Amino acid sequence: MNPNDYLSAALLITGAVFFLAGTLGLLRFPDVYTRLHALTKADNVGLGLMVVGLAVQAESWSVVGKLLLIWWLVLIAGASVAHLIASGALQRGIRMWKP
Amino acid sequence: MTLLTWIFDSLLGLSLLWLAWRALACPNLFKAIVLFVAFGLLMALAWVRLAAPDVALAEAAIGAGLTGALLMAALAKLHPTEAHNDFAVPPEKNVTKVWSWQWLPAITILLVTTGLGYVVLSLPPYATGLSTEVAANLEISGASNPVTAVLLNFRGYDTLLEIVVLLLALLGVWSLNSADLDHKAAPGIVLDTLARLLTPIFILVAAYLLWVGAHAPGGAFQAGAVLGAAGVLLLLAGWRPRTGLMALPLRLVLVIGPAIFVIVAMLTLLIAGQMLEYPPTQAGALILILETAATVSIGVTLAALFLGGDPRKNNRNKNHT
Amino acid sequence: MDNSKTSWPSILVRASLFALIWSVLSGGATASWWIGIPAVLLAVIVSVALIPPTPLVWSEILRFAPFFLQRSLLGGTDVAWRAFHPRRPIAPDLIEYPLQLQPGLPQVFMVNTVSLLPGTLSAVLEHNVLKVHVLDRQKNVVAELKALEQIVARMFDTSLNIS
Amino acid sequence: MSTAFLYALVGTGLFALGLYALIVHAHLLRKILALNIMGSGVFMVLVALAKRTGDAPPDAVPHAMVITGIVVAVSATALALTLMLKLNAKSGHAELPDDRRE
Repeated sequence: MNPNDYLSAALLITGAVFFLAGTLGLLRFPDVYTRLHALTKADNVGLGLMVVGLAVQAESWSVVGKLLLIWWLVLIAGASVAHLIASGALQRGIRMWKP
Repeated sequence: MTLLTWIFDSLLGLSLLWLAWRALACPNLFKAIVLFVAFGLLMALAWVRLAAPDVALAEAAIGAGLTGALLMAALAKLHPTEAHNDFAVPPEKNVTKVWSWQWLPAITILLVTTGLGYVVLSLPPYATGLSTEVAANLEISGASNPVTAVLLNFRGYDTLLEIVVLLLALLGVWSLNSADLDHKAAPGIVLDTLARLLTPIFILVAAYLLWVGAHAPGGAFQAGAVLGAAGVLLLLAGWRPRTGLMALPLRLVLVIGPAIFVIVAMLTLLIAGQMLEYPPTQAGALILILETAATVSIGVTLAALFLGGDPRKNNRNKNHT
Repeated sequence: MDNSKTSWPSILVRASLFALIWSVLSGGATASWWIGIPAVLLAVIVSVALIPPTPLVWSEILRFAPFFLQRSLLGGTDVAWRAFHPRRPIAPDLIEYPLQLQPGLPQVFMVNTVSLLPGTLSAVLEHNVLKVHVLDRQKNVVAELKALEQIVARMFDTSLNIS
Repeated sequence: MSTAFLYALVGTGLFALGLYALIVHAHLLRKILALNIMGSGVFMVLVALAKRTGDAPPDAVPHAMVITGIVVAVSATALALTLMLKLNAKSGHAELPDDRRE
């Protein structure tokens, strides 16, 4: 393994930890709003790290471009859908959890 | 097969069976559809494990995405009040019919499945099927992706008939229902902007899938599904095409795929004496033309299926009521 | 149509952006442009029809990128820490933030970005008021929202109406 | 057991689950879901059996047929859903009658 491989392995594993955190938040957080926090933010960072980790290994610039395009699409879709679910839930009167 | 991949495959297989069971047994129909979409996405993963990336693309876009959207739209029309007031649609009545002889289908199916499993396992462990024939003729087919070569050349008539099936399904839907072109749910500016922003990107991705299908996973069906998804997204955001576009232009776009296919079939029948047998030198170009027309028709047909009714009947029905 | 002259640069920017996306997708193969050029043209026409050309300040967008990356990394780490923490330290609240941005694209951009910043999730956008769900009510998110709003206004070359 | 046969068995299992649900459930939406899962099972058996080529690339013919099948399945689903909605609009329910003798 050359240094690049170590770097990309570290980034991929860190990314996976963020995905785990997002899933853990989805299971542990008390209501739909807090769960959305966990999913959008943790998954965004997790995917970002994985994209960088794979880009380190990429053989051509077009692969890097494709990876960035995927990240951007997930980012904008994730943020928009989180907003849609949150506003839908509020309009339907789903209560917020308070400590 | 190493131990690790064996564990992964077994887990994936069990998850598929479990998700299918939950989608079919859970009392809430909304949850059932969500589980079905998750099932479709895991199916796409299974296709990748089976070295069928073309199928994986089609499954993720059509099997999970579009079918899920169709099911959700139908559920919302079935329970209009509940679906708008709560994410949770009330449990359907009589989820499992309490039949006095419910054990009968269970035992029969168990027996049939055991038989099927036995038959599957008794098949020879090594079989090339038609892959050697496909590989031998790949060079003259006009595409270096074997799946595209089969779809558009070796078994082109299958694809022709399939596009016609898609069109027939739409005609069936149109003859049963009229589309509600005025109803705009006004889901907000965020969804609206998302749809407007993504549509040009979807067009580029569809064109890419169309182009890449000649030598890598992709092709007319995947590209058409992406176009259809763009249409579904726009329709969800409340966008409706102008009525002027709904008459002749829509019809022309819907039939351009089957029409060009039929024209090419006739020409090859007249010139080569064999339907859809292309001259090897022009095969690549012919496949590209056929695929482009098919992509447009498939995409618009899928979006029109989501709209779920004949757009021209709209005004007539409104005058009656 | 009084701004038809000013919209041409913006259309050209879109065309080159789509052409860039095409060459990224196709890996820059020359033959791919047989499909690529019509696809890019179609994408530009559709995009202009769906979103009227708006002036963007690219230098501000370049300045926004590191801000966004840093804040979203922080946001992910923050929520991951809360998810892994045994006591699950969250104290959610819903605050109302009156937007001073122009309605339309700038507001939508703001709404989407807020959901990726640390501890905030945009819940409802109504009558220029953004309801923000915050994960920790002790944190002062209004200052951050104000800062973001000013960056977004500069990116879209609009002013904040001080109302 | 090789990957091909593992997935082929999963396919037969999916077919069986779908068939059982198709018989047992009365709600038409559930029946449409069941038909889709039965179809997925058949597709999986086809593609799994095409993988019996060892290390060589799998047989492309079943792949092409399954892609065709997926598109036909979505057309049939759309038509079936429209029929269900029409039945619901005419009769007020989306289930098949429980027992004719009642």
